Amino acid sequence: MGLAPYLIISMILFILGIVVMMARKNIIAILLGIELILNASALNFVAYSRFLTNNIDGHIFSLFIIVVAAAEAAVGLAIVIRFFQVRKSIHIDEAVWLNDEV
Amino acid sequence: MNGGLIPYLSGFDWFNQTIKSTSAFLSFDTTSLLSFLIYAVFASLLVFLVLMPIGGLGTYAERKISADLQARIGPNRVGPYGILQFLADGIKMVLKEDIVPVGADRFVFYLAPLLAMVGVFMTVAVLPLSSGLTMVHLDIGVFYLLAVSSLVGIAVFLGGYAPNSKWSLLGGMRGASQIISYEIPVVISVLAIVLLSGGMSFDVLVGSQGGLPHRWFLFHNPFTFLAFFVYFVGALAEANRAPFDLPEAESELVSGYHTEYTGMRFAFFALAEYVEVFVLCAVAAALFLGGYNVPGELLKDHPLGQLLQLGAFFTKTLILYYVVIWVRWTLPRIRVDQLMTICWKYLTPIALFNLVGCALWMYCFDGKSIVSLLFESGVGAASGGH
Amino acid sequence: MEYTIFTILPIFLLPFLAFVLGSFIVKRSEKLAMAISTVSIFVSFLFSAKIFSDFIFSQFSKDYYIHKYFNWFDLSSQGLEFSVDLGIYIDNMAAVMLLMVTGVATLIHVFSIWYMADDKKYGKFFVYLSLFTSAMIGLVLSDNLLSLFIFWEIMGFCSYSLIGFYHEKEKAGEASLKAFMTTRVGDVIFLLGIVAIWGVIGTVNYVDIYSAIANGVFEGKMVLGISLATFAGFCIFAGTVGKSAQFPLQVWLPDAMMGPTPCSALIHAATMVAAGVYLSLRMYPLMELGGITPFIACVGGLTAFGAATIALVQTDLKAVLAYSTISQLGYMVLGVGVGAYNAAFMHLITHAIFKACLFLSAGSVIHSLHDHQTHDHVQEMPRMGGLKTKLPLTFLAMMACTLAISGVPLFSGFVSKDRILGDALYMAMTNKVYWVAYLLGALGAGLTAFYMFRMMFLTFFGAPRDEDVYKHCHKESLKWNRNVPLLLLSIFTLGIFFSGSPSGQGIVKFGGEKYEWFKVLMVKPIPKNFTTYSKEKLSTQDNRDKILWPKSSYESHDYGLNEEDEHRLHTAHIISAIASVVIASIGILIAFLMYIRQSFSSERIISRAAKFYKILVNKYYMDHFYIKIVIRRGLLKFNRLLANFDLGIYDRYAIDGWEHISRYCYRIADFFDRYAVDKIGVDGFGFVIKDVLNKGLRFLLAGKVQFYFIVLFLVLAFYMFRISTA
Amino acid sequence: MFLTVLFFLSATLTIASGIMVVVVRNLMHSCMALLGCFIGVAGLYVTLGANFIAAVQFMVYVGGVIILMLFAIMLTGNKPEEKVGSFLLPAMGNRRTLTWGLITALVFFLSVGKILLGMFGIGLGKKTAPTDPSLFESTVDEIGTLLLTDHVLAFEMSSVLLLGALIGAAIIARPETSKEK
Repeated sequence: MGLAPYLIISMILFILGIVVMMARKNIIAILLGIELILNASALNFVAYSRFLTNNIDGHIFSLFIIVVAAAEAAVGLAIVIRFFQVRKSIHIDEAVWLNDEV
Repeated sequence: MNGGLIPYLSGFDWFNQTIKSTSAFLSFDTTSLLSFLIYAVFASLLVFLVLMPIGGLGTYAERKISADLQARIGPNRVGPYGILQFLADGIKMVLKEDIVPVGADRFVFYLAPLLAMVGVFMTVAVLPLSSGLTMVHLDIGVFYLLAVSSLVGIAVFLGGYAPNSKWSLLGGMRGASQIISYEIPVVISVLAIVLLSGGMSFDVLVGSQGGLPHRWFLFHNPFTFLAFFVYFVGALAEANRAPFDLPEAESELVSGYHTEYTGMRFAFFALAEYVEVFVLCAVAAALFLGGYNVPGELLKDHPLGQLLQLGAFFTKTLILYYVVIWVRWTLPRIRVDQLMTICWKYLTPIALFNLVGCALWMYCFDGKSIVSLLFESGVGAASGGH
Repeated sequence: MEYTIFTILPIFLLPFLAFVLGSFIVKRSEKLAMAISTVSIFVSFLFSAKIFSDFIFSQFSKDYYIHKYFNWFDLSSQGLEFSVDLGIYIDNMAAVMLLMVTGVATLIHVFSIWYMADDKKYGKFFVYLSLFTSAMIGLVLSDNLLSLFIFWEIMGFCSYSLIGFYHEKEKAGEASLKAFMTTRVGDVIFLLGIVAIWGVIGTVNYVDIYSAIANGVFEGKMVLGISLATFAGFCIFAGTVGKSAQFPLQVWLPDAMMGPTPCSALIHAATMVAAGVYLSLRMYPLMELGGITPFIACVGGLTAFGAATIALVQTDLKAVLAYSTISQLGYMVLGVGVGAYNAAFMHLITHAIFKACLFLSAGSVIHSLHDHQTHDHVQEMPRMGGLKTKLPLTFLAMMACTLAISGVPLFSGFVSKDRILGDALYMAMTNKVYWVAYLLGALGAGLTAFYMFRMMFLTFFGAPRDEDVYKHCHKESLKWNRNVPLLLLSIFTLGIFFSGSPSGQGIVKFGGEKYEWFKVLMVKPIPKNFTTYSKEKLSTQDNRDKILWPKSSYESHDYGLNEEDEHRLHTAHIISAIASVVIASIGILIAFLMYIRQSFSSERIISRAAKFYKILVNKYYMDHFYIKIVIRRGLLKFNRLLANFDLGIYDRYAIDGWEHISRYCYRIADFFDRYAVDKIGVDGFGFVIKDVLNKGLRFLLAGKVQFYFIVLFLVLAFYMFRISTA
Repeated sequence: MFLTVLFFLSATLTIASGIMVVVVRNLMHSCMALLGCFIGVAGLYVTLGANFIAAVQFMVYVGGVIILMLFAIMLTGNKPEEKVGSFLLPAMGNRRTLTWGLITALVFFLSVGKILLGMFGIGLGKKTAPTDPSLFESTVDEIGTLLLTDHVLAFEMSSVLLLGALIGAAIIARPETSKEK
């Protein structure tokens, strides 16, 4: 397989992630979308590493992406749970405390 | 894997004929597709022929040994010593009605037992049964195994969620948290061994040990000796075995996450559990107890040697398997807070200590085992001490 | 011989680990802390015995050494060299020193088990001892001045905490503070010396300094208008003055006797104070180059003599020993000054052994005597007397040491001290300045004999002067932890262990040259030999054992002497030996006549020379000088001056003036604030925000995440589009 | 070859379950679809010769993130009027939000597609073999070496990040008990 299919798959994943992030009103669902986007970019790095460069630095980069994604998921979900304890909901539009018309 | 398979298959006429005809029909080169299919069929056959009996015999062994420990007789009607009991059980399972509870999430309900099965059976691919009989020689062997077996955690969780029953839900939540917690000490213990042998492939891990106990990693240094016990306790917890069988604690949760499962789906869960215990014992044997190594490397290049190796491997694994069952029928179940205390306050720090200790050992003694160090100093002393 | 880091480092690490462990354990179990500390120092002693035997018995070469290092940190960049290596440097001197430190420390640990048994905090005591011993070992093992300084300071801290061990006594607290502050004066100057060397030469490693001297790096280098070698040598010698209690910083050591007696034995007599002399010996080539050796010799001689005179009139048993320590340290420094390198080092070792023994014996005596009114131990000699029969074994040990310190032939003190005096006489023949040093030293030797025997006679002979104390003193029986250390140490006061010949004079071929090991192996470091030395990374094994090290024997040119000089040296040694024996005998005879035969009483002499006596009792008014003049008149006045400046000038004009200025500024600003900012700016802006922008911006800024997403992605897409078209 | 078949399987799995994530309106099922997507991406990594990354992907995402997500779903609910099934599953959006999402995606698709077309235009897409295939036979050693030599700073930073995330997550998610007393 060449580079092109991977790039196209990764683009599709990225766009699906964007749609999830836009369309859902649930914070957890939005986090799902973010995971999709991160996966797409990590896949891109590995694909470039195989086909364009002659080293595996791309692998390292996607490794770090995975690490950051794990940290992000942990903290993000912790925030979600805390948010739920406070607001009894995880609807994203509840998170507008800067607006005084709560 | 394919590197060996296609040249081997292309020696046969029927294979080439089939390729020609299907290629003509489908209008692209079907060599890889065919060999893939053949390999898939072969692997599935192996799984069904080897692993199903292992799981089944696991249930038989469990019942027989527990009977032995409680001074009963156990199954003794079907076949000699009741050895065909598991077949009868299997037939009963297949024939039973498949009940789905009313409020259940049907999709997830169907998915969970499959995930458990898949997660466990995928691990079998890298098990080093003997030097020849390893399905895939993967360079990340043990890491792959640990990664894939984490599917079981999801299966347990989903199995708890899907039937919409509170017993199941509690069992599933407990199971998932237990499995992800205990994964940490297990992985770190394994890492210590990886550090010593310098590779994650089972070929390297087993190959850097020897047939006799003094060349096993178990006796390599004090840290690996500790690591073995950390691994074993962690593995018991990961497989939800007693005394860590909180997710399916009969006296409080009916039957935990598979309360609502019947028939074949229940059988999947049960089979997955027994095979997982087998796999974890096998990993312990391969990592710490010298794996398939035969003392003196008897008949190394002879086909019979493979049989000897299989024998060595299965002996070690089955002894560990016996210990697991023995533990189950000996120790009482622990509480949830004790479970978490054991993991986070004892096993994880000990495992980290082991890892650092192994690293220091490698640095200080150049990777020599304690036995060889003692031997060397003995020889040194005998020859004049200089 | 194969040396890896694992055969050397345990010597240091074991006591250190004992300290770390002990400081955790001591709250649970004092006994365990004690056991750990004692066992660890004993094991460390075994390790150093191995190194000692390798160096002295098997190798027997004056050039053999081990030097291992690792790079601690490296900040050098663009031509600026700034990296520090830490390492281990062991030569013959360090090997002997290691054995002495660990050996004496082991015996003192054992003795402390008896001495501290009925003390409440004995576990803590052992923890401090461990830290102290490990620091001393670290100091001996160091290969550079910087790490030496670190251990030096750790020992300073230990000595502070051990002197103040009974900190509930006010006097102990004051003494510990005094010791700490006084030595700090020397240490600061020492640090200045290290910095000077580091800054100019770029290294603080002994070997590198030696080779720098050989390569002439020091030539023409100036610091503050004087040559670097002189400056650095003087500064480093100041460190010695502080730590080894030389004039004028000797005032702390007598007060340091407030601590428990075993710690006095270990720290303030045997080892720590010797560290200063050890440093001077290590840096000897530098001091020689700087030309400050006559000065050193004079300081040493003055200290030796002055401390001896003060010791004449002390009545406290430990105080006599304390002043004798200062005096003996003076001899060592004198030895350094006259270039008697190996004699000075030998005196360091012999003194360490007999002084440790003396202090332990003193501890044994003091611990046996009780005052029934105050429940304290008795330290005053006028209340002792006639203890010979009660404490026979202690008496035996103490007598041997007294003979040694007084310079009686056959004992170690004679061998080492008279080598120093002999070399001093030899130097005096060539350079008139040294006559001062020699005469002070020789007179001091006589005084030493006198006051030591005075102490013995007052303590052990005659009739008991305080019947009550005498009656309650238990008769001594042999105990492993009380008498064995004493007797073992007293055996090593015999001169035969340090010198092949009974007299210790000259080069006597007695039983082959090997018995003269001290003279042959401890040779002055000659800088040009060090230009070819190599050091190794810490992790590598010492593989130089394949090189055959030349066996050493005594060579005149090791001393820089030719035939004629050799002959003169020999003559000087014989003259000085005869002189010292005569002087010592006179001292002993006078003591005998005064205190045993009582031919003439001491009271009469005191009343005749009352003024002189008063000066001596008040220690030449040194303490008064420091407290009244330096601190009250000098430092406190200076402090007051600074305070006045602060209050009167800085506060009044700078701060208050600033306040006035700012107050005016504030008024202007207030006006501006009230009218320009508040009315127009704030209220106007508020109006705009509140009523104009609120509605519009609320939508943007309220935290609607998905709206942000949309904007974000659209902007991202726009830029990607731009990039792809560019 | 095997990898070709694997590529088609994983690509199908990835895209199909990616679409499922968007389409399905049950959060639990959406999460399951995400699981499939992760497994598919792991398969794609294998076809790229990145065995180690694939295993890490499996370990971290399947063994960690998905379970965390499931826990979070179970520990939270939503307003009763939006409940799905017997559990309180929260809002999955409406037609208006979906439209906005699709518009953004379309814009994004156009610009990325333009870049991709440009790339393929200069022949980059046609590269089918790695320049040095031996590099990708076993990547474990190289990744280990690179992590501890060239990228050691990033490695240490990521360990600090993980520690911070661990402690932060534990503290954030802990219910406030002291205030209620």
